[in-house]
Amino acid sequence: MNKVVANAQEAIKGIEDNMTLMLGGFGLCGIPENCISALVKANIKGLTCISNNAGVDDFGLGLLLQKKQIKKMISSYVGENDEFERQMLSGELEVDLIPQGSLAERCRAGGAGIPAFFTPAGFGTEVGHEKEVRYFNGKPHILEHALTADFAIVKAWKGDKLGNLIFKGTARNFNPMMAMAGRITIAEVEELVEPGELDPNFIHTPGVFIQRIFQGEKYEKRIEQRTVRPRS
Amino acid sequence: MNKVVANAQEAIKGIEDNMTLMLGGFGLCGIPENCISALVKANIKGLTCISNNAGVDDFGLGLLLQKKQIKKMISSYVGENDEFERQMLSGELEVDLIPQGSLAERCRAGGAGIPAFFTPAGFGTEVGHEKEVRYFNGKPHILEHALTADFAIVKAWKGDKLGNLIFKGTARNFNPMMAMAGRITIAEVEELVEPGELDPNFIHTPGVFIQRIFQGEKYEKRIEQRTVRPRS
Amino acid sequence: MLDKKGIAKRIAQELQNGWYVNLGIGIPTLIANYVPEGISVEFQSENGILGMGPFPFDGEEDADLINAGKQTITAMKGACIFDSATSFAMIRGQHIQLTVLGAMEVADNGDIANWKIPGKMVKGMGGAMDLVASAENIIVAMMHTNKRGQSKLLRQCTLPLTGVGCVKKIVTNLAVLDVTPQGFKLIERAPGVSVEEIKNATEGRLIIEGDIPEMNI
Amino acid sequence: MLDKKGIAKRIAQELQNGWYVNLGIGIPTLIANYVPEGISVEFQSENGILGMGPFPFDGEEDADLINAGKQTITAMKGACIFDSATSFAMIRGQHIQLTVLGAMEVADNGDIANWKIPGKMVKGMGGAMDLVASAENIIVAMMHTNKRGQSKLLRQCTLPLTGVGCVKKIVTNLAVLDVTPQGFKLIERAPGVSVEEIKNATEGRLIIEGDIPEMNI
Repeated sequence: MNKVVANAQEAIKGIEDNMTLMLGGFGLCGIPENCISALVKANIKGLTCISNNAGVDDFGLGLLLQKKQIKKMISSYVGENDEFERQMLSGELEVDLIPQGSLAERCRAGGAGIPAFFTPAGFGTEVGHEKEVRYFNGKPHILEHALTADFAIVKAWKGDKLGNLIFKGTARNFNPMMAMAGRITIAEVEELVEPGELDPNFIHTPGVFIQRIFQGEKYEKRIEQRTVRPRS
Repeated sequence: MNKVVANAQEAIKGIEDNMTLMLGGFGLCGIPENCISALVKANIKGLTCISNNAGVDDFGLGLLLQKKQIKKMISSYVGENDEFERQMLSGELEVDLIPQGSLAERCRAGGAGIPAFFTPAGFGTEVGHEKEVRYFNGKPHILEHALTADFAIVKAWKGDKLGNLIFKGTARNFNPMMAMAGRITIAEVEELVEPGELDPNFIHTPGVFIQRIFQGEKYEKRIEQRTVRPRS
Repeated sequence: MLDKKGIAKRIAQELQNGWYVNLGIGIPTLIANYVPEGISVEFQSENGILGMGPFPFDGEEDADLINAGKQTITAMKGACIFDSATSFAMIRGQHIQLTVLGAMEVADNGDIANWKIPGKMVKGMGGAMDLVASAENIIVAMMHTNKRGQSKLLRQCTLPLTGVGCVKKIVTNLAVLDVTPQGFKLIERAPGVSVEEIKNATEGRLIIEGDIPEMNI
Repeated sequence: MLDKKGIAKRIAQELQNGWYVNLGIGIPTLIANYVPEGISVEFQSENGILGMGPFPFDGEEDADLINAGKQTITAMKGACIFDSATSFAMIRGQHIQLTVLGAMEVADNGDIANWKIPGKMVKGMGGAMDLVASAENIIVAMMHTNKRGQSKLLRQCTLPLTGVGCVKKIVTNLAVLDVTPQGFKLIERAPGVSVEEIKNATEGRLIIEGDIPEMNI
């Protein structure tokens, strides 16, 4: 059971125009940099991308936006990206904005075989528009449906050849849920190790959710808001 | 923010007759031995216990059954317990049997503010009786509701004074979800450590879910089915 | 006729490389001993482990490492541990390629009953209802008849159901059968068992087309 | 009149020992600097950390450790990291005792709008809709009026809503107000601000009962 592929280019084989992708990351933190570059290079078009954010103008998913490879974004927060705003306001880009918690839970649900669930988030807002409303304990909830994707692409810190993953710090974010929800899930990792090198008790994403894995290269890990305090 | 209590007796303060409890563990693996003993000693009656299993005749929840402290069990599998079977068949004990995955997910939902979700498990069976049925992608699902408890009692391997927990091996099982679903959650641990001693990146249950914690003693950790292979 | 080990051996032939497999209690557990050479699979146990290994050596049992049958086990290299919600996320989300479990009754429409005998025995369904409701590929491993000699392959289940229309294949001490819209389709006979014997032991609709080969095991 | 820091300081007085607190982007983030002595709270950031600490020293930034505002942060002793689903399980499941966030508009029935200006600005709601739909205790931190001098405390929100009837308390540069079934109830005046000024800056229903004390900050 060897899931290792050589590189990003090989990993994204089978991703075609008009497919739906999930991409892990929060802002620029924990994003699959290598696969995004490979998607840009392959010039795959008409993509529907499910990702909490849309990158910045010149990094992350912003690179795919620049080349107009994205038809539709499903996200929770898309600030910090002028090209995104331009495409959205001009109508070139379809945008479906989802509360962050509902986005996370809908991905998890997609991976966990839960087709729909009730949540209070978004009731009485645009998000709840035309969605089924039901009261539980006197409180209104809306029915949200699972999300899945043709391919999910996640970024982990370390992974073994069976696909077991561990993440570092808040680079974890959406990666574990999206790993569950891809029909095919690709993991790019900073360090690829042999089975047995990761402690079974501390795996964040079990290998069963991963179909392809490779060790990425040249991680830039750009910081969006560098905030520091003076040394006293 | 110190959640430490002295012992099991202090930890179970406030648990009263006729309350609903969740108790972690799978069979006898990962059960809160100290708190179960304290509940037996305190002779609290009329309990509704949510737990995957009901222990064996003379250990685990079996101890509470012997003393007829349990009014109702909500479980998925209750074999291996003659006293349980006797009380159930005679009608002394109410029993609600739930598919194991639905039990786990209903506890998680209770802790996660998801009041209800659809699952295929149990459709067309007694479990689906009188439950709402809905088709997704042509497949029937039933609506299951969240479970919560007045108190959840879990057992971890190590925990810090803020309630962060790590579990060992398959003693994890239902403990993390039940920890989420208690209005008050008690954690008993084999080793209680200072904040900072557990790696933040590898916490199984975040301390936010825990209200009381103590280091248990004299763990018996009885093995239900000792299976071994000969040394060749 | 096959014994329990034989049933396990025959089912092991169905394993495909790279599959994740959930084995139920009883006969299914034995399958792990007969994985064909060149085939690499991982075993999931629904209490929370992937990459379940063989029983531990005497003296090396760990109370904190058991399978869903509460037996002490070991973990293979590359194993991982998870909680019950994640475990059933794998199962419900169809990330497990094969489920093998025992049954008290199977109907010729794929219904299965294996958790309750009203008024007599109620062990509970454990994870079986989740498994049969979601697995794409379910094999039932059981004796063809019960202790009183009555067929367990029925026109309709008489016991409370575990799942509806879900069983795809059955391997018994007598035969391998596929569940089809027309009923049980006989695929193979156990060594030394005649079609007639299988017919007599099967209450549900049985389809016999052409020569039925003997198992190669 | 308070500046942004003053608003943060005043809200910090609301913190209670043992609380878990989620702070939104902007003014709320500043609250962490003014936790009163003797009060111990833990800060949650919805991208996946509990026990968020101060910004790192120059040169010690870690790209893999940020808050929901994408700022580099540190982790306190006893911190823990989790995925987004678990993070919102905490929020939706009401395990977080206080949420403080900014707003473009608040209505006197507790409605809040802070994520979209149709045709002009659409940043998205991020975690705000989940937070306001579930938090038992929501404080809005904002300026009393917008850049054009118009009240942000309205009879009805004009912008697309983030949540309905959820805001419990508002702290602005001018005042502290509770949201009651009868409208905004004036609780405290900012230093040097008169009731009249607050009246003039508040479009929604305003309840003034008895003497309104000045904040003690």
